[in-house]
Amino acid sequence: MPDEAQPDGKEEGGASAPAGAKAPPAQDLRELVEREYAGAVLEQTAYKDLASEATLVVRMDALVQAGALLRDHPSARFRLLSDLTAVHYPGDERPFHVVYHLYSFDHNRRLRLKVKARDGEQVPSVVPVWGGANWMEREVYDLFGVSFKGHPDLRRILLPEDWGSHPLRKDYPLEGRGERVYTKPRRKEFGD
Amino acid sequence: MGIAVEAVIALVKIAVVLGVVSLVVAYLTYLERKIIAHIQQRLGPMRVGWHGLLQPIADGAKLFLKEDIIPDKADKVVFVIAPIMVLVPAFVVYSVLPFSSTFYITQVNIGIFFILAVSSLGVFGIVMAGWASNSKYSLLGALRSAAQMLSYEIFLGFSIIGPLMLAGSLNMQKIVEAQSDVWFVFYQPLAFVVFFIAALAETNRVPFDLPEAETELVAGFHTEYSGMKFAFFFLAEYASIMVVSTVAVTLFFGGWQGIGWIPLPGFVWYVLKLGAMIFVFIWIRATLPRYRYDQLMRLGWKFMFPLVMANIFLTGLVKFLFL
Amino acid sequence: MELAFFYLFAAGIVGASLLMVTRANVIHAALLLVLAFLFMAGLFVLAGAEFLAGVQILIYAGGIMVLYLFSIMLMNVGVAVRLRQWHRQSVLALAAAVLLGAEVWAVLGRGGYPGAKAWGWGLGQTPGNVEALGEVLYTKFLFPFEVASILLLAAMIGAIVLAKREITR
Amino acid sequence: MVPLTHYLALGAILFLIGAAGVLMRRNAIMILLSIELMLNSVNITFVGFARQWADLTGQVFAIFVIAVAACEAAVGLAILISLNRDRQMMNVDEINLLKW
Amino acid sequence: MFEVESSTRVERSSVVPGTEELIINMGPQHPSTHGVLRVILRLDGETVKDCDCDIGFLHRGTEKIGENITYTMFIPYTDRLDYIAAPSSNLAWVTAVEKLFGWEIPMRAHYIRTLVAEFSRISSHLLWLATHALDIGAMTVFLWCFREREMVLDLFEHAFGARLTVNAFRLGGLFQDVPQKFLDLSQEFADLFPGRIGDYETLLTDNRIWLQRTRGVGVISADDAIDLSLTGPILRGSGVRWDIRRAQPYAAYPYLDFVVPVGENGDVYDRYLVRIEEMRQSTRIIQQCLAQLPKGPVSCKVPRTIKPPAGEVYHSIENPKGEFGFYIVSDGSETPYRVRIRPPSFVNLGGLKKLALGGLVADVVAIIGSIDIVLGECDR
Repeated sequence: MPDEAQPDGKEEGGASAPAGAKAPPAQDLRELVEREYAGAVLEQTAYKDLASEATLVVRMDALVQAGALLRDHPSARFRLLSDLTAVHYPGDERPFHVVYHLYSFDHNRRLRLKVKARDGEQVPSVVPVWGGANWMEREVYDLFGVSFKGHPDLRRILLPEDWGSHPLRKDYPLEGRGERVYTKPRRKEFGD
Repeated sequence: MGIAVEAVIALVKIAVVLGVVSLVVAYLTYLERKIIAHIQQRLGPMRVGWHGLLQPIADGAKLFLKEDIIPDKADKVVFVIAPIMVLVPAFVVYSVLPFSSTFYITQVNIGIFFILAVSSLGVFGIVMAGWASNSKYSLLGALRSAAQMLSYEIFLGFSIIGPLMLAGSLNMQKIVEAQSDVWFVFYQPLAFVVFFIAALAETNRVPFDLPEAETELVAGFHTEYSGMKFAFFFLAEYASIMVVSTVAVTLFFGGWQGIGWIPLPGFVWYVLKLGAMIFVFIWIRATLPRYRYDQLMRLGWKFMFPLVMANIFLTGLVKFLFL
Repeated sequence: MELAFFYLFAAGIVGASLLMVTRANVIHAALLLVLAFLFMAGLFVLAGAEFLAGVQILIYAGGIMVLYLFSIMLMNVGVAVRLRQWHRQSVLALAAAVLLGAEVWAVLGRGGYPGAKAWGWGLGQTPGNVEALGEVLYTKFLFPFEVASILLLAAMIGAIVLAKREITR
Repeated sequence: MVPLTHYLALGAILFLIGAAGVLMRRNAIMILLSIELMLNSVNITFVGFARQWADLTGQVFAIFVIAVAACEAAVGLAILISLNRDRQMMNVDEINLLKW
Repeated sequence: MFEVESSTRVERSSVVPGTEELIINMGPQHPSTHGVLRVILRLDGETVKDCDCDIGFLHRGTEKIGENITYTMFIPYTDRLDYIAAPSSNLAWVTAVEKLFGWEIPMRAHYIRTLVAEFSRISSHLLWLATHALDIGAMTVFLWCFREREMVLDLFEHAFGARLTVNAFRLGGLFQDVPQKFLDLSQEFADLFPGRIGDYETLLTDNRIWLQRTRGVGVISADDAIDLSLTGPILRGSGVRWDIRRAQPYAAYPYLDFVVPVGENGDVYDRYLVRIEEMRQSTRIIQQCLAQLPKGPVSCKVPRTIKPPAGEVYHSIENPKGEFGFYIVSDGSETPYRVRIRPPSFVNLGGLKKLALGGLVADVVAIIGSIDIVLGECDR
């Protein structure tokens, strides 16, 4: 399976690469983050290869700073937030893992950031770092009920405004009436 | 009893012209569908009659029998009057068109002026329809069409001044007679270009079909119309295509005058030229995308207006110096 | 015949304008005014002023009234209909209008106009009054004509300046 | 041949209707429309006189009246639109400030 | 004394709301929102002052379904995500799962997958071009594009027995080898198609009205595009030469030669040019695939019950619309613990507000067309 990164320097980056930002990719991203914010990275898993499956679990209060650092540091440059989602582990102490998939054009590699949140705990919003997180965080809020601190416009996005529950949680009933009560939404225009 | 006979003759003429024009306009829709279909490499209507020849009649019957819906919150009186207001001016204009050297309903000495004036009333129907429907899309369409038709009427009016200066009359027959040697399109190419663009805009055709832009305003001013009322708008559009094509043929292509020695009756020449003109209208619809509202206005006021003014000035100068 | 048509048109004009003045909905009023103008154009044709009839339709009905409708649609009429329609002084105004009417009636009743002169052009006669009108307009009344065009220009500039919005962006 | 008095009477009636409209209505657009009606009543008398005396001056003046009406409509509507935009008012008895 | 008061009348007219502002609900049944998208526009005259998307009309809970069925059973569901380019979605899922398992796929399967994925790209781009041109008013392009799209769908029918939701691939390769007729017809299509692209371009590329409607409309800079996570032709239209087929190749792409086109100005026109050029490149790839197609089996050995190791994987491919990815968390059982679909349309549509503000209504139509959304995958 050819999923090794192809060293094809002239193809990537292109017009978007700012001047003088090319630096060799950091070998250990944990070290990079820890140098700036000590204790920010809680664990590092599945470090199979640089290209795809590197995972850092970040402390929640350091998330935004670490994100900004990873975005701007010349040897990281994770400028694209490919994906933002969550996973629900109902038994855990911190059941909601919010997962960020980052991509670096300069070094052609991916990084997975994770934040673990308690039920009802607010995760800091990364919209200031990656603008594309706006809708993705709204979706996580909609489907998991994880709310984001500092999000500019946190509304439900896929489900009706007053769905009342969050279907991607593992405890969401798959049949029967359960929580799937749908009432006619109040008419709403342009946010609140 | 002279006046009664005259009145009867006039009524018969009106009936004939109205009947023929209605039929022709209905078949214009068929023609358009067929031509566009073949440009787009498909067949178009094929089911009703031989090669779909009875399609317009079937369409008419369908529209006639359709339920006529008036929206609940619409202004009912205005809503009902609007399609009539669109259709009537489009047909009234036929009363002064010269179909051949002998066949016309009436001759008015302000002929072309009359056409301009009456066809300028069509915009009322559109504005009324857009406003009375009480729908935002319709209102936007009505606003657009008010601005568009008001502006382009000006260019239309100015563009015909050049040929009129050459003909020295407003009477349609005299204008045609003045072109017995050379068609005015050769003297007045600029005027013709402006006239044609303005005519496209006046009849709400692509690329100026902003008032009804299906993909932006759904259908613009006639979004809420159905059945016969919708058919009225449709008929009016094609009737005005006929009118502007006739005016173009009359003003620029010598009306019913033939080319050289080919012996054909005037009416045939008229129909041939009209057909060519209408074909160009349809061809353009199949080819071009739609302008944006501001671009339409810019094209009008910054390009066509100076052009047509220069044309009038030049025509006057040449006429003053050499004639 | 001519008189019958005159009465027809006159009735149309008066009826439409009476309705127009009393409408609460401004759009209806404007449309009724258009109707009155169309009748008026007919009246002009009757009086041998074909060119003026054309101008009446083209400029008044097709131009000015569309401008009115356009502006009215830009403003919100829906609410305006529910407002009080009549001015506080309206009873007084009505009285004044009736008085003025009585006076006009009295003056008109005295009559005494010189007889009609021959009319060189008229309904259906081909030379038409367009040429004649153009002749008069561009010779005898050339100066007023030019003044009118200056007036139009001034009005255009004024309207643009008045209705223009401050560009904030 | 329509007698001159008919034209004059029609003109007078329209003028009165228009004047009553101007004085009685609150809505500024209605007032403008009434003014248009008054201008047209004058046109009718002009045309009537032109007919009576076979003189085109009346018709020429009617054309000038239409030009003036166009100016009036443009400027009047511009004022109304800017008023409506800034102050949201359309009624003349509320427009009582000289500046804002 | 002269009061003509009526108690129902309102005295002050100050209740008249501000003029010229209009809130328009574009959709969910609007001809140019391309599905059940509702865009709420606040207009000042014709200028867009605010823009808000209301999506979710087509939400079917696909991710939740994925957590409750096996890996194989989920393949048909991926068809219904980006139903315009169904094989592309299939490819994303099977490659993601194969990455989770660590399977090696036979070369022939790789090539056929690439071939079909490129056909799906062409089909998707044709539908995009058709509707986009129709939105801007060019009617003929619409029907021309559908003529060619019909040919592509016929090809799918030859290979997989279905036209739209083809269920093309299986875990480990293909269900069976494609018939020879499919390959012949593919060759025929690949020879014919560049000329047809030329036909579309004749109508649009140098058309003055088309230029006026698309140039300088919906401009987004490369930095903004990256910030908003826009991917696919929008990102490339802004000048970022990034294509997952080239940057992190999958299937047979490492062995194929093709160019990644980029735009300069990031406007609707550049996105149009990029997609047109991508269709050409897709044709090139198809030619190469057909020429290099190796012989051999089309599937690796697949166990009867598929139980992956516990772990997580993120894998994305270059869908016609952008980065289409799957994030799969496995707990070692037969069903995934969590299936996350990374939808390109959803993320790209998030940039609509940025693109549309300050433009005119007609521009919104052009911009939605140039984003190229499909609501099946946006709403999931």
